[in-house]
This record gives sequence, structure tokens and C-alpha cells, in this order.
Amino acid sequence: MSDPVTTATSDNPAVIPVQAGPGVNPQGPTQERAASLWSDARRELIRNPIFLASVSFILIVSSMAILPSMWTSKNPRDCDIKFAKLSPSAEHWFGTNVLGCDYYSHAIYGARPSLSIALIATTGVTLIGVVLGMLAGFFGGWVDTLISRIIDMIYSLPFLLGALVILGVLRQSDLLHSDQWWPPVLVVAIVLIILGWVGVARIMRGSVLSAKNLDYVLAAKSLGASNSRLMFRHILPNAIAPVVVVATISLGGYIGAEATLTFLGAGLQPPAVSWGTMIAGNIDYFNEYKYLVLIPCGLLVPTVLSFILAGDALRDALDPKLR
Amino acid sequence: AGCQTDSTPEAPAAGGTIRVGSSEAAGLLPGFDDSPSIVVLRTIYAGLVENDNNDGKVVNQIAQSITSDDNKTWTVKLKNNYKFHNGEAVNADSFINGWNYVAYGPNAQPNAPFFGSIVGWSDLQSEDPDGEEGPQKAPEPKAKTMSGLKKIDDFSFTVTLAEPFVGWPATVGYSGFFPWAKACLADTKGCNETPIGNGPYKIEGSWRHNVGVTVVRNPDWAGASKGKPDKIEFKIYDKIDTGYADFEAGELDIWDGVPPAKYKEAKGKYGERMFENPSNTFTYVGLPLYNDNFKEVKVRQALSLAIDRQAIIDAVFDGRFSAAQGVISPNFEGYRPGACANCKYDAAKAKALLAEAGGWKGGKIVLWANAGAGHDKWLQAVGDGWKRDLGIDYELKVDLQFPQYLATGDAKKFTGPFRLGWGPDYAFLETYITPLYSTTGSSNSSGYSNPELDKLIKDAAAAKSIADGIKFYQQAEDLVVRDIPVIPMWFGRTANVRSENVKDYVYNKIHGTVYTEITLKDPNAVK
Amino acid sequence: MGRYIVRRLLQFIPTVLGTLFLLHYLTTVGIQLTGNPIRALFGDKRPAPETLAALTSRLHLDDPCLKQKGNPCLGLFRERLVDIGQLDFGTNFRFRPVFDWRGFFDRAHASIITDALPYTIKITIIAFTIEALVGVFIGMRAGMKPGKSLDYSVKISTVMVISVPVFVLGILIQQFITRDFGNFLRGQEWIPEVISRGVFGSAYKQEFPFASLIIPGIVLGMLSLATTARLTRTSVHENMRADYVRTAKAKGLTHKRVIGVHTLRNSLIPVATNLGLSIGGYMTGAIITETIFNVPGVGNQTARAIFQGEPAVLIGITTMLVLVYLVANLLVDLLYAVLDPRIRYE
Amino acid sequence: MSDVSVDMSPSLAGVKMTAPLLEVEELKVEFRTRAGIAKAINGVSFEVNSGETLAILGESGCGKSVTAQAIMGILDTPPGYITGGQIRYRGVDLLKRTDEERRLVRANKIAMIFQDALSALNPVFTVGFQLAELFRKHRGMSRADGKKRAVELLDLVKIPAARQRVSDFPHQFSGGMRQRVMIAMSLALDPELLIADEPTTALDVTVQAQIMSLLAELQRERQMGMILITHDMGVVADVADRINIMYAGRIVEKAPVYDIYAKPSHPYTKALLESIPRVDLKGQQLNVIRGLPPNLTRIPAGCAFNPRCRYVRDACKVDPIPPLYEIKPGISSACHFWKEVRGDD
Amino acid sequence: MTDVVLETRDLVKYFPLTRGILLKKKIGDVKAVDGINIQLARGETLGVVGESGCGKSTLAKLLVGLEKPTSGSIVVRGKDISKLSGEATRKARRNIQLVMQDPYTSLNPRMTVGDIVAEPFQIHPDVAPKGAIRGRVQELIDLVGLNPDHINRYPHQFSGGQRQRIGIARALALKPEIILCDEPVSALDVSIQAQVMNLLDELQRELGLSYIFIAHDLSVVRHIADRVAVMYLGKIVEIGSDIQIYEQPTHPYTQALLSAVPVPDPTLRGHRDQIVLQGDVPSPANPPSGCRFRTRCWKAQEICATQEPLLEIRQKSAHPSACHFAEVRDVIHATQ
Ligand SMILES: Nc1ncnc2c1ncn2[C@@H]1O[C@H](COP(=O)(O)OP(=O)(O)OP(=O)(O)O)[C@@H](O)[C@H]1O
Ligand SMILES: Nc1ncnc2c1ncn2[C@@H]1O[C@H](COP(=O)(O)OP(=O)(O)OP(=O)(O)O)[C@@H](O)[C@H]1O
Ligand SMILES: [Mg+2]
Ligand SMILES: [Mg+2]
Repeated sequence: MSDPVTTATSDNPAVIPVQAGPGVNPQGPTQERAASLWSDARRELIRNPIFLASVSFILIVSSMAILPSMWTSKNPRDCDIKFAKLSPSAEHWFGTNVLGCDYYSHAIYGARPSLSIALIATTGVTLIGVVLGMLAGFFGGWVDTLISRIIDMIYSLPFLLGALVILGVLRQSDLLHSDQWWPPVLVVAIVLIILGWVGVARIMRGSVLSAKNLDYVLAAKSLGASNSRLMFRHILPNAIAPVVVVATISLGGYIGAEATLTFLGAGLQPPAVSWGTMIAGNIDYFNEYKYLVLIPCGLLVPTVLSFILAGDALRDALDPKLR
Repeated sequence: AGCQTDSTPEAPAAGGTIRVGSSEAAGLLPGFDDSPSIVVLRTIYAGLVENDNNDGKVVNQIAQSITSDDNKTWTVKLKNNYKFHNGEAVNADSFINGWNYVAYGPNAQPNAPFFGSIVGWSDLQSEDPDGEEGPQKAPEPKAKTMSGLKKIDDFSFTVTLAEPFVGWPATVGYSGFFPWAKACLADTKGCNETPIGNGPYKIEGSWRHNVGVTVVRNPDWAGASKGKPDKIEFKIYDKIDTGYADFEAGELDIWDGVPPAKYKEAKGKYGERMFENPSNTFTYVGLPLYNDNFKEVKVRQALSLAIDRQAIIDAVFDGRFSAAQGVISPNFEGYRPGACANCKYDAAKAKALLAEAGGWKGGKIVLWANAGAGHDKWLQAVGDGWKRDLGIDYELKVDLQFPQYLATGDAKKFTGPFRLGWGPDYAFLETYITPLYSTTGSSNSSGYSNPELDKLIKDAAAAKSIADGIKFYQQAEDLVVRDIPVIPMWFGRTANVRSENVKDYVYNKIHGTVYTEITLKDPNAVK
Repeated sequence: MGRYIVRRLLQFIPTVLGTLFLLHYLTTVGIQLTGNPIRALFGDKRPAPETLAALTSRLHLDDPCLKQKGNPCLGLFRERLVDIGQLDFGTNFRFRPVFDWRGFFDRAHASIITDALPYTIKITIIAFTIEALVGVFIGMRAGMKPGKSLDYSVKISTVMVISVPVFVLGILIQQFITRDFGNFLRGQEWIPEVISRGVFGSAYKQEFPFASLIIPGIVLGMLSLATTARLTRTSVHENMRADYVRTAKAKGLTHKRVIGVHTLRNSLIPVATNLGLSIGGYMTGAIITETIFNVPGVGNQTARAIFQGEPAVLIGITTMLVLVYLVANLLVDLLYAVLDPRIRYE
Repeated sequence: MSDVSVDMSPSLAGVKMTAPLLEVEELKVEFRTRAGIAKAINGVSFEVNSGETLAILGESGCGKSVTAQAIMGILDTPPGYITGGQIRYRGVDLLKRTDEERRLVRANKIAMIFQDALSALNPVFTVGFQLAELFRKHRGMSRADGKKRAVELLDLVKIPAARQRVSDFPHQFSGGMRQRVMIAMSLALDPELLIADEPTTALDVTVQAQIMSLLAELQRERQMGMILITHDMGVVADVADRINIMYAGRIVEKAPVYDIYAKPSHPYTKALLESIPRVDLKGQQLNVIRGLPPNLTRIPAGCAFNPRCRYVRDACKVDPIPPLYEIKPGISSACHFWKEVRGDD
Repeated sequence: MTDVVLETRDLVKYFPLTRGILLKKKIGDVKAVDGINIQLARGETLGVVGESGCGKSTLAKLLVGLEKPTSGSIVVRGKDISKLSGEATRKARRNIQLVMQDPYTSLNPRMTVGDIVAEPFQIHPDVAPKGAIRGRVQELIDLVGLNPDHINRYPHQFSGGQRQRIGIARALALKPEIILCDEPVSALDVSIQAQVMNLLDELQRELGLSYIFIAHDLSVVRHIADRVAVMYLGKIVEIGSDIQIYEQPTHPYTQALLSAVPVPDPTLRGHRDQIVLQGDVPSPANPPSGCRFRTRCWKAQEICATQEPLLEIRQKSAHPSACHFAEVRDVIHATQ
């Protein structure tokens, strides 16, 4: 039976010279070993035009947020009521607002608070929500009961009430009146996080519940995998998809929520500008001066869209079945 | 002129239902002081006196006469043919008992302070023995009735004031002085839901909270004008934008108060169907005189002069307000145009004055307003003006909710100029002076104290006649606009719109739209 | 399972107590920080101190602990619990009772909650129906053909809805749909009033108790509708490749059935969570939509109570909402077991 | 409702009952993946007739399931694409028909038993629902009738206490029972052709024997053609009429069942048969085929089996690919050196 | 037995049986594993065969600690592992590994094959130094006959058999003392199956592994097992060396089972003497009294319904058999 008509390749498969195929690094295994869900996803992403477009847009907008002076030489606080509500012109690209401030510089300077609040809040909400939702779903029992009840409690509070009171408390520290730009942003973001993580946590808990008894989780368990490994290597990647969706969606919501809070006087303090406040503060003038609302919307919507599209692309890239 | 359209000789077609936009009242008892309450109360109640729809002059309604020799003890004589909707007669007791009820502290009626000038008022209030912080609860007040109210007979009584006040008869047209039926005093809760008034209209059914109040003509009304529409439907809106939107959708005949941002559009759209008139609400920027930076008069004058009121009104409010020319409403007897020289925009003069005063030393000026009410925009414009013309940078502090904001003001803790407003309590210009600027004024939030002014007020109250009194108050106004303890900004402007179906629109300078006198072109348009 | 439900119901008690305490604490801190809310009733005018004191003490806001920042006022909380235990939820600042169950049956006992609740229930039903049906439907359609034009148009339109603050959205809808388009409809004789004045009215109307809630309901449902649609899309997309979907295809079922029954059912588990959550979320939304469209419901009352700082109203309303929310959540959890029989509750 | 037993199964235009039940010709399927194009099927041809059982054997991953999916028309596209060939059912090329026409062929004419029963059954519907659905959607039966039929089917596949189990969910069944449910599902509509993709892998031998004899019986009764895909040489020996051996997406040998076992004509077949554990080899190493299955993105030139073949010569390592040499009527082999392999001459 | 590495004592697992969706109530127990006593010696392979649903997988899950036993104990080297907790369980698990039955669901769809196989090393970092993991993974992949090229692929890109091998590679990684194979080769074609079995054999010889090998394919079990246990409805009905079970089966169920084994020889088609069992498989929720097999047994008598036959050596059975009428019958060589 075993009269091996040996060819170079048959005996020890490990030494078969690996022919490089498309997408496989000819350098061989060292490089190849790098492949993991994340590195594959990265490779996938940099070839996805929609992802690239979204990310470019996000980068553009981020550069506005980080270095507004690169985009405009005007000071958003140079306002002259005599030049109020001018239509867009060469002097004022986006016209002026009701106080006679250059609206273009507002649009640029408005990026920073909007984006940073949205990003900080989304990150915080996602982190806390994912971790607590995971713990609740994974361990069940009293951990679940405790976390779920806390979720219930926070969830049933009216958002506005919670936000107003928490902001009131945080305001005592006078963070909202700092000379720095970030303390008020942080304060608003913290409020959004405190009240927002529960949604993500519930979604996460639901996904974990259905993922935790799958065979591959059991398999890892029987290998002696620690709970954290089960949760973060096995369950998390397979349960995160709905969270990504909710997180990217709420990112848009947070920009709006900041506007609502500011509108109620609880958020940023004017004359600080954000896109949300630009929309909220000018909605009354919409009939006559449409550009006052359309311009910030025109920045906000594509930004949120970019985040959502990028999130989608990320999620797809993390699903090997789609490859 | 109060009446917008010229009345035709023949009586206008009466009848029909008019639909009026309003908002949820705090209550439908005369003890409530908010305007949605008052709007309804004025149709179902009638007071001792009325303001004439044409010129705002005080005329007797239920009162036969109100007289005094010393401006201190007033004798009120009543007509005897008025009845409450439940058939009770309107007599001296209706007033005396009602006023005592409102004034009695534990009843917690918002209008209680209006009786504060009557002798014996403080006996009806309880005093906390160990201060507010203390653990003990306040005891029962000493008395249940004010000693200053004395019944002479069924249809006359006397009112004794603690201090002489020439304008007192003008104040009793206010809804807080409306009479109370016995049945109403017996069941105030029920009466709040289903009011028992004495006016030309009476409630149909009862108050549908947050939805509406409907009143119908009272056939037993003894007054001169019987009221034009058969029925007035007050529809309750929470936000003026919604109410206005519903007006635009043809659901309302009268809408009082076009939203500021829609004003320009509405003006073009409704043309002569929009009625405009200066209103009596006064907006000002108070200056904290308790703060060293604002002690210098010239600084205050400079700040006031550096505000281009008209530009702000035009830019932010589409020209919706009337820039203040003094501190008294243009609708009031005794108003003088241009009374305030420091209220005109004059950047050069402002700069000069500030220089004279030695410049500004307070660093960034902090502008205060309460949160969520949309005041930040125009305050920014004010600040921008200062920054531009006086080189004073500013910041806004607009994050305090109303109670906290007011408490901060009451505690004199504002660190910079603060926004406040004022509305008249009664149709007498005194209401714009004493509470705001007298040393002990109930709403003197700037901490202004000028003995000269206090004296003028005293003199005015003791004046022989109303006309005499007005002269003193005008002198007081002159002091105020010179010293600028508050920077007068503007008076509001009514912008009331009406549907095509409205024929005669009647406006009373003091109270606003007179719903009971409105006539319709087609009374049957709404079934 | 029965025991599971009983256990969950028992857990309601600590949750409700917890929420009540949280709320009590928030309102207390609110008062401690911002001062006596009664003061604001008088607006810019400063009230006579006596009047203020009288009102304050009648509304039980004169407890000294309300002046000590950070004090949880446990005594007040206990009193409040005792009152609530006796179904006495107190009154608002205008002395209207917050809750009186008899108000559901008898106008003479009308109270804030019994007046407001029916409207909110109606608007919630409308919002929920729209969210569930429309959201799941468009999400499913988008998920079936990912990357196609429908997918993108759903994506873009949901992004619009999501990123524009609700009140802006509501105002725009009011301007363009109920006013401009509505006025056009009202100009047409042949259109029944229930459409032109009811559905497309700018505000809630007594005459059209259901029709005039449709647009507010849509606005209310819109935000979570977007989430539902996106979630459904993702979920369907993920499950499309499942082996049992292949089986369904092999059974010769129509594409519609393969997607609509076999894929969808499995995809609904995360969606169900979201739907359950959105019932709670509606309250935040209702505060805004009800105000914009003048619906005299719970949201409207909550908004008023928040801005006037009326603790009794807030606590009364929230107690009720918490119960609604908890029941909704319990139902969602039970729904899990229906949707996914592999989950078992013991 | 129960007398609505009209055959709602539609007929396909152009069907010739005289034509062979199923002919697959030069079928090519590829998967376009990120790592390149995996040529899973590279020209597979075979036919099945009514009443006949064709067994397809081959290494894991050689493309058996993909072939079956291509016939059913349930290949996931993307990434799988049929790039060539024909699949003729009764003379009609299914690949040229519309989706709707193909849909009606599924389950009605050609049914399939899936390899993995747990994931192939929908976890959220009861077994009864999933069975009754076929009757409801294809035969227009009522729910109650559908359920009745579902119980009958479960009985047919020997599920104990079928009446109660019908409302259980798949996860409540053991692996074997699930597989039987799958079988029941495929037989529900009396298909003309049954594709059984490892139908008994999860079954114990007693049940397997029952199921196989059940299948054989039904096949006899209904003149049903069957494609049996399996690894179990014993089962094949028991039920197959003809055998096709697949390797790397091609058929390398075709022969009647007796011939294969007696005298394999392809080195791969030979090696495969030698790997079967036998009593006499107890305690010894089993024979294995050395080397690795080919990477489908880079199939070697010439005969795909050449790197692992004992009989390999230079000719095997270059194109053209060895054609299917017809050895005798009904027997063919894709080996240049089939004679040597058979030990003929 | 001398070197016992694993022993179970009266191992029992009941699953609660519920009805209804909303208001589930317990209506009984599924007696999946009902009093199993086995011993596994070092270097030994115990085959477990039996009807599907008789509790084989449940037994395996109990042994690796994925299910908690209802009662009874599992003793590994003198320690009752079912009573351990936390870290100790994780340590204990290292020694006893499971190859799962279902290759489709037992691999994380979002991990590459390389990561899946490397995972045991990451969980137990003391097994291989970090730098060596890669090499070990490749070795293992290679060992189970997969192309090391595929290390970066995801499970869904493999055929069922390929996936099963990934599972085996993962279980082998830690070189455990005991490997539980729950039908490890049922999805494999015979040549790969042979490879896997050779591999298991080799590993056993080299490392002295012990196996519990669950399979339906009796010829595979026969090839690999030293001893064989036959299960029926949660109980072992017969246990003995491979020769004893295959050549001299004494329990009727074993006999029926063996007679049904298909033989890869078409010439024998229709000539084998198959014992066809009558009746339905009873439900494990409500097993028959006495002998559980009696409802389908051709030898059943009254005593079978009243008295449960113990698993013991009997007059006509040289090895333990749970039948009152145990008697040798050669079914394998029987032809008609
Ligand atoms: N989605 C896919 N992407 C890439 N390759 C795939 C995909 N699906 C299947 N393949 C490849 O196609 C080939 C054939 O797979 P198929 O499932 O038909 O094998 P099989 O013969 O059924 O094997 P087994 O007997 O193990 O089930 C395999 O090599 C597999 O790797
Ligand atoms: N989680 C569970 N809940 C309820 N019953 C279960 C559960 N798991 C298994 N069972 C039942 O326990 C019995 C034994 O199942 P098990 O999976 O151990 O069988 P098996 O011998 O492995 O069968 P197969 O050979 O088909 O895989 C079966 O009747 C099954 O229905
Ligand atoms: Mg296969
Ligand atoms: Mg099993």
C-alpha cells in the first residue's frame, strides 16, 4: 500500500513551497500570520471606495474641528448687527447670521463642539454599554438582574429631566464657563453618556443572550478559556453588529441632543457655536433665511452619513462571510 | 385708537362663534394672575371699573362711584342690578369676602399682594417665627379679614389704604379685584373648573384642561354692551408656534401674538388683517448697582448709549418691537416720546463718557439671562455692540433655569447686566415706577436707591388728582433715565392676526383684544 | 416560566422604588441647586415674601432639607412613598391633582394624568405601529439587496431623520406638511375634513381624536423608526446567508416568503429589543412632539413639569411611565422566548 | 379543505417525459473570493434516470455539495457563480429558466436533503410548521391539514411520538432526529429526483438502515431518481446503482457499483477504497492518501491528483487534463494509465 | 484497572422538559444520561456507540464540564472535577478535551483557522512560548491534513470535513491526557477519516492519550477502540473489549446494532441477516420500566418489565451485559 511514489510535495506538507496567490503575500507565512479578523478587515476597508469617501469626509470635517483657523481667517465672534442676515457673497461665503456674524466661520468653528461631543458620547456610551450589556447577558443571574434594573431605572427617567439636573449638578463646578473649549463639551458628553449607555447595554445584552450558548463558545469554554476571553474574543465579535448600527446612529442623535440641550440653555454657552445650535437657533428664521438652517444641516447630514457608512463598511469588513 | 375698524352706524351683525387661540390658564379664579387666566376671566367676570375700548380711560362698570377725600379711604358704591351666573346678586359682600379670600395667605392666591396696600393685609399673612430655614412651621395668620375693608350696606363699602394713593380707582379694573360668588367661595375647587362669574359671558360646560374653554353669551347680563359673538372658544396651545400654525391652517379666528421670527412673513401675508400696537411689556437690561463696576453713572450711560436698539430689533426680531424711549409704556396716560436721552444709539458719546469715567475696569462683562427662553441672541447683539463701540469684551451666562435665575437676582448675586422684563399690573403709570426703582420697590433688582425719587413717588401718591400725580411720576421717570439703573431696551408690540371672517376687530390698549366685541362676516361659518 | 414572570414582577418593586428614589433625588437636587421653583411662577415680578411662603408651604416645598445641597431628603421621600402608597400623588403648583384613578371614569375626579394619558396612549400606538411596520418593512427591503439603490436611499433618508434634531424636524413638518400642503388640501372642496383638517391639521383637534394624532405619531415614531429600519436591515442582511434560509429556498418557497418569514423571524430578535426600548424612548420624544403639535398628553405635561420644576407631577408621571416601561420590557423579554425558542427562562 | 388535493405542482414548459430525469453537462462553478477565484467545479457531467440511484463519492471539499446546490439553484451568489454548462431536467436547461420557474421545480420535482440538519432547519419555527409549510404553499392546504400531513411524514421517518413532537423546535431534537426531519421535508412533495447530501451522517446505524431502506422503498414505489452524496462506502455499497467519483471539482471515475468495488480504474478511487477500516487491519495504520487536497484557487496543471498519485508520470503533470477514458460501456476513468491501475492486461 | 485516568460514578443528567411558550411549566425530565459508570485507563480508547439521542453527546459534555451533572461524580485522577470551581475548572479542562459533533457551529465564524487553532496556546500560555505558537499551529494544521496555506481563511470557506479537522487540531493542541471525540469523523471522507484515525492512534502511542470515542460508524469504532460501551436510552447496556462486543455480543440491542452496519461490499447486498427492530424508540422523558429496551426486544418477557437488568457479567456473557437473557449471537458474519 505504502509504496510512496514520492513527489517532492507529498511527504511533508509543511514544506510545500507556498505559491503566492492574489492577496497572499509572497513573503510567506510571517506576513500571512498577521491575518486576523481585524487586519483582514483593515485590508478590506482600504479598498472600499465608500469607506474611503466617508473617511475622507470625516477627516475633512475633523480638520475643521482641530484647526479651524486653517479654514477661515475670520473670527466667528466678529459680529456687526448692521450686517445682519446678508445672503452668501464673496465676502461672506455663507452669508451672515442674524447678529451679523460671518456664517462661514461659524460653520467651521461649529464643527469642533459638535464632533467632539458626538464622538466622546458615542465612544463612552458604546464602551460602557457594551461592557455592562455583555456582563449582564453573559453572567445572567444577579449580575443581570442588577444591571438590567439599573438600565430600567435610567431608561424610564425622562431624558430632559435627567439631563437638566445632571447638568445642573455638573454646572456647579463651573466647567461650563471655562476659557478652554473642552470642559463644557465634556460636561455635555458626560450627561449624554450617563443617560445613553442603557440603550446600547440592552441591545448588547440581547445579542449576547443569543450568542453565548453557541457551540463555538462552548468549545472555547471547554478549552478552559477564561470568561473574559469568551466574552471578548468569541461573543463580542459575533454580537457587536447591532451595537455598531445603534452607535453610529446615535452619533447623529447626540449632535442633535447637544443642540436640544443648548436650546434649553443647558448645553454650551453662547457665543460658542456648534452645528446643532446653528440649526436650533435659526430654525425660526427658516422661512425667510433658509440658508441659515440649510448650511449647518448640509454639513451635519453628510457627516453623520459618513459615520454611518463607515460603520456599515466596518461591520461588513468584520463579517468574514461576506468576503 | 383702540378700535381698529371704524364702527359703522348700524350695529354690526352679532352672533356666531369666534375661535381664539390661548394657552392653558393657571386657574379660572380671580386670584390667578397669569395672562391666559385673565383673558378668560375678563369675559366671564366684570369688575368695579373698566378701561374704555377707545381711549383706555377708566370708566365705572359695577361701581356706581369710587370716591375719596384723602386718597386713603375710598368709598365704593355699587350698582344693584348685577347678578352672578348662578343668580346670586353682586353686592358688597361679593367684593369684601372675595378680596379677603384672595388676600388670606394660606389660600396661596397669586394675586394676594395686590391687596397689600389695604390696611390689615399683613394680619392675613403668617409669619415664620424662626425664619425660613427654621424647623418650625408658620402658625395660622392673626386674622381672616382685612380691617381696611368695611361694609356700609349691601351695595357700598369702604377701603382704607395704608398710604394715600391717587391711582387706586384705576387699579381695581384688574381681574384680581373681581367679585366672588358665595357658591364659589364655598367650593373654590369646583369653581375653578366651572367658574361662576358675573360677566357678559358664562362658561359652557367646564374647563377642558389643555384643550379649551368655551364661553357663551350670558342672557342675564346687566351691562351696557351685551357682547357680540354668541360663543367664544378659547383653544389652548402650549407653544405660540403651534397656535400660529393652527391659525394659518384656518382653525382660529383670532391669534394674539405672531411668533417673532414669523413676524415679517406674517406682515406681508396678512397685511391689514394683522393688527399692531405697542404693547405694555417692558424689556430692560438691569445693571447690578451693587457691583462696583456699575456704580459710576457715566459708565451706565455709556453702556446704554452704545446699544443700537433699533438695529437689534430689526435684525433679531424683524422690527417687531418698539425701541424704548423711556420707561413708561406708550399706551399709558403720561407717556412722553423721547423721554430718555440715554436710550439713543450714539457710539461716539458713549465712548467719550466711558473715557470720562476713567474707562472700563471690570474685565469681561458677564451678561445674564435665564436659560431656554431665547434671550441669548439679543444679549449677544448687545455684547457685540459693547465690544465694538466700547472695546469691552463680554461673555454670556444663560444657563440658569428661571427659578435659580430669579433667586440669583433676588439675592443680588448677578455679576453683570441681566435681562428682566416688566408688565403693568394696572392701568396707571405708577406701575412702571414704584416697584422697579423706589428704594423699597418690590421688583427693584438693580439695587437703585435715590431719595429724590422716593420723595417724588410719595408726593405723587398724595396728589390731588390723577393728572397731578402723573406729573410727579414723569419727574421720577426723568431721574431714572438719567441715572440708568436699568438700561431700557424696548416695549413689545402686539401683532395680532385675524381670519378673513372677522369683521370688526376691537382692541383695548390696556387689556388687548376685546373678544366680546368682535363681529364676524359670516356668523355661521363655524357650526 | 410562570415563576420567571412572578420573579420579574417582584423585581418591579425595587425597580420602581429605585426609580422613584432616583427621581426624588433628581428633583430634590434640582430644587437644592436652582432654588424654590415657586419663585418662577411669578416671572420677572418679585412676589410678596408672604405669598411665596404661603404657596411654598402649601406645596410642601418648605422642608429645610431642600436648602441643603446634596441632602437626599430621605424624610421627604418617605412621606412621598407613604402618600403614593395611598394613591395620593399630590398636586401641581396650581393644585390640580396629579393622579386620581377615578378620573378615568368620572370627570369630577379629573386629574393631570388621567386627562393626559389617553392622548399619549393613542399617539404611542400610532408611533409604535408605524415604527414597527414601516421600519421593519423598509429595513427588510434594504437588507435584501444590500448595496443597491433602495438600501442607500433608506440609509440616506434615515440619516436625515436621525441627525436633524427632533424639534427641528417637527417644526419643518408642521410648516411644510400641515401648513402648506394642508392648506392646499383645505382649499379642495372634495377632500373630507377628516383628512384636510384632521390628518393634516397643524395641531391636535378634539373633533378628530385619532386622525389628528397621525402626523404627531409619525414624527414621534420617526427617530426610532430609523433605528428599527437600520437594525432590521443589518439583521436580515446577516441572516440571509444562514443555512436554513438556503433550506427555505430549496423548499421552493417564494423569495418573499424566504425573506419575509424565514429570514425575518430570526432577524427580529435584536429588533424586538429596540422596539421595546422605543416605547420607553417615546416619552422623551413625546415631550417634544406633543408640544409641537399641541397634543395635551403626558409628554406635554412632563415638559411643563420639568420646566416649572414640579416634583409631584414628575414623580407621578414617571411612576406610571416606569410601570409601562417595565411591563413593555418584560413583554420584550418574553417575546424573546417566542422569537427564539432556544432561549429558556427558568 | 382536505379534498383540495389537486396537484398544484406546476409543470415546466418544454418538459419531455421521455428525456432523462437529470443531465448535468460540463458544469462549472467558481467562488470569487478575496483570496482569488476558487474553481470548485470544473466541468462535471453526469445523468440520473428515474428509479436509479447515483452515488457521488469524493474527498471532503471536492465539490459534491456545491454540485448539488447548483442543481437546486440555491448557490449563494455572490460569491458562487455558475460559469458554464447545462443542468437539464427532463430536457429543459434549468439554467436558462426564470427564477420563478426554477422555484417551482424545487421541492416539487427536485428535492434535497442537506448535509447539516441543525443549521439547515430554522431554529425559530417548529418542525411541524416547517413541514406543513410545504403543503400549504405548494399544495394550498390549510394549516390543520398541513399539520396532519406533517405528522404523517414524521411517522414515515420513524420519529417516535410524532404527534407530540411535531410542535417541538429543532433544537429539542437529537442530531439523528433532525436529520430525519430533513428527510421528511425533502420527501414531502413526492419529488422526481432526490438529492441526498450525506443524509445519514448523523444517524446511528439502526436508524440509518431504516432510513436507507425507506428511501429505497420510496424510490421503488415512486420511481424516484436519487443522487446520493456520502462518505460511507458501506451505504453506497448497499444502495447505489452507479457511482461517480469526484476529485477537485471533476468526475474522475464513473462505474456501476459492483465494478468500482471490484476493480477501481482510477488511482484516487483505489486509494479511497483502501482507506476503509477493516477488521483484519485492526491495530495497524490505515492506508491514507498522502499529501493535501488541492487548493482550488491553484489547481495543479494536468491531472489534479498528480501530486498525490502513486502512478504519476510526467504526462500527468502537464495539460491537457486527462479526459474520461471509456473503458467499457458504463465505466470510464480520467486516468491516462487506467490500465495499470486496474491491473488489466 | 490499574491506571485509571477518568472514572464516572452514577453520572446522571436530566434536562427539564417544558411545555408552552409563555407559561412554560415543567412536565418532566429528559433522562439523557441516567447512571453511567465508566472507567478509562491510561492509553486506552473507549468507544461509545448507540442510537442517536441515547445521550452520547450529553455524556461527552458532562465529562468536559459543559453541562453540570444532575448527580454523580466525574473523577479525573482522583479529583471530582464536577465539584471544582473557577480557576480550578479551567485548569482541569486542559487535560480533557472535546472534539465537537457539529463542525459547522463549533468554529467561531469570525476567527481565522490559525486563530482558532492558536487559541488553546493563548489560553494556556505555559504550553508554548509565544514565539513558538505559530509554528505549533502550522504543525497541527498540517498534522490534521489541512493546507497550511489556509491558515488565514475563515471556517465558512471550508467543507464540512475540513472544518472537522480544524476542530481536531484545536483539541490536540494542548496534548491533553484525555480526548473526547464526539463523532469526529462522521463528516469526513474515508481517506481523511483514515488519516484522522491514524493520527489519533499515533498520538495515543506517543503520548499515552486516552480517548473516549463516540461514533455511529461501528467499523470505525472497532478499528480504534480497545473497549466498547453500547448505550441505549441514557444507560450502558453492554461493555467489553472490541472483540467481545463485535464477535460475541450478548445484548439484543448490540446485536441489532451490529447487524445493521452496512458493509462496503456490494456483493453482499441483500444477503446479510439484518435484525430489524420493531416499534418506536421510547422517549427518554418517559423510559419503559425495567429494561429500557424491552419494548423493542424480541426476547422480552415479564421480568424485563419489572426488574431492571444490571450491567454485570452473566452466565452466558463473559463481559458485563444488561440483559436478563444475555446470550452470544454472531451477527457480523451471519449471512442469509
Ligand atoms: N463560499 C465559499 N467561498 C469559497 N470557497 C467555497 C465556498 N463554499 C465552498 N467553497 C469551496 O468549494 C469546495 C467544494 O465545497 P463542497 O461544500 O461542495 O465540498 P463537499 O464535497 O461537499 O465536501 P464535504 O464532503 O466535506 O461536505 C471546497 O473546497 C470549499 O472550500
Ligand atoms: N439542552 C437540552 N434540553 C433538553 N433536552 C436535551 C438537551 N440536550 C439533549 N437533550 C435530549 O437528551 C437526549 C440525548 O441527547 P444527546 O445529544 O446526548 O444524544 P446523542 O446520543 O448525542 O445523539 P446523536 O447521536 O443523535 O448525536 C435526547 O433525547 C435529546 O433530545
Ligand atoms: Mg458537502
Ligand atoms: Mg450527539
